[in-house]
Amino acid sequence: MAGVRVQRADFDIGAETAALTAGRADIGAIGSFLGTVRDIAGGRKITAMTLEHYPGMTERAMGRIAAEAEARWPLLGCTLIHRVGRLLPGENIVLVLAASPHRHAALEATGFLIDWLKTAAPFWKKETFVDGSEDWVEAREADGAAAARWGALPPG
Amino acid sequence: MAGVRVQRADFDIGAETAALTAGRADIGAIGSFLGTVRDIAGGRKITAMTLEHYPGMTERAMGRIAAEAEARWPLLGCTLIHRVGRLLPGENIVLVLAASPHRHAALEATGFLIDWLKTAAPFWKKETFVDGSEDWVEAREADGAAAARWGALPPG
Amino acid sequence: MDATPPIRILYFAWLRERVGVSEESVTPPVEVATVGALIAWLRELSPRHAAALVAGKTIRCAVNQDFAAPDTPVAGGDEVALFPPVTGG
Amino acid sequence: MDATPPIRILYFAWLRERVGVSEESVTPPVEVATVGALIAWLRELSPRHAAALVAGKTIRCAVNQDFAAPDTPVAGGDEVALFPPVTGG
Repeated sequence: MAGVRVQRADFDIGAETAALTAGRADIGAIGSFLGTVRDIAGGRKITAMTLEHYPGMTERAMGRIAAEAEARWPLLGCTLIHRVGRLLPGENIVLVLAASPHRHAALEATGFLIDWLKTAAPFWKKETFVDGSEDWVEAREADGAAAARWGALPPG
Repeated sequence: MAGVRVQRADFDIGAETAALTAGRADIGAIGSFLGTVRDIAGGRKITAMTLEHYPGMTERAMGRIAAEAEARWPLLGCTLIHRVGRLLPGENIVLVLAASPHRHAALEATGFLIDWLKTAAPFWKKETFVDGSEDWVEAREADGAAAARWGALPPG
Repeated sequence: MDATPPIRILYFAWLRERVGVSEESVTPPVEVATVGALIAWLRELSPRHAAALVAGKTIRCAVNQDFAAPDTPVAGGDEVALFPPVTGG
Repeated sequence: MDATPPIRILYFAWLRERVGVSEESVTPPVEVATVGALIAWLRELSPRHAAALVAGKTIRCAVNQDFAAPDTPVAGGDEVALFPPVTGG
């Protein structure tokens, strides 16, 4: 039921929403989260963000996160798309969609999916600064705490 | 900063997201909620949903709700669109978008905006059933409680 | 003595259907100075008003496009809207 | 005696950059039977490995594409990935 993709290409929230809801009149509520590249990181201007992932494990981890959301909330479908490769400020990085008959289920599942995507899927970000220097982004304590709010994922 | 609209015409989440984020690289996170017409209400099949509103007051109320969200969270913009008139099952009813540098601000503001839109903006829904009978939707206790979670809106 | 301007009354949803009009202008006596008193006065206008403004059904009100309570003051020139609890979103 | 298949090691992000390869196959002695022991053994392979697997830096691990802990068993034929804490989303 969940659509999970890792891709270099951009995606379109309108097309993905249409694909998730096409021909259905039982949904009622679609929550979504769209993450984009900010041009500032730690107070420094960045010129690019490069995303690396662990092919194979990433799709498995995303599938598990989606399956867990579908077990916790009455979802009628969800979509997780994460881009990899070199992205410019303003470009799309990640899209989460969660469809449900009920709005709180849709919105809570959306929050769950993005919090866990940040902490349980093997992606790594590197930032390129205006002077050409590069730095790997450090994991944020707050992201772990945000995911932990939802309790543990079951072992995979 | 907020875009607030009441309209008969459909809207497109992709176009609205693009309009909200156009030319910006400071956003990072866009939360959204899309409400659509379900074909079932209280266990009965519906063939249409008709939305009435109070022109003038509706736009004021939506503007106040958006302004309150912008006061509570560090938003870089939000969009509230609510359709009126006769809608068919599967059609879009309402769209909320909230843009922020931070994902929890974007998602919490999205939840706040839709909860308050349901309880503090003068819209009324009438359902048409397969036998041609019609009924006004009754306000749900749960919707009032959901909005009350966020505390009171300041007097307008 | 100057004429008091009328109060403009708007009805929405099933209130509009029961009263049979979406809008009317009324000039109640000056003692009718609150939302609660106005609703009680409107109820006596016609059987349709009585049926629409039946006690026991929750009716919400806005005065000049702000949500109002039974003790909210009303006066000539105001726009008063009567409607069921809202169900948008 | 049959040959033990090698362990396939994958490195990601700054670990990959420091080690200088994204992937290698190794055959440690049979006593190296956990993730923790494997990391300690890899650290001795070369100065680049030592620099990448420096103590004090948080390193995460997956065995056969599941997140693993220092006491997770590893054996020949496994796919073991070493990487910094993830930063996607």
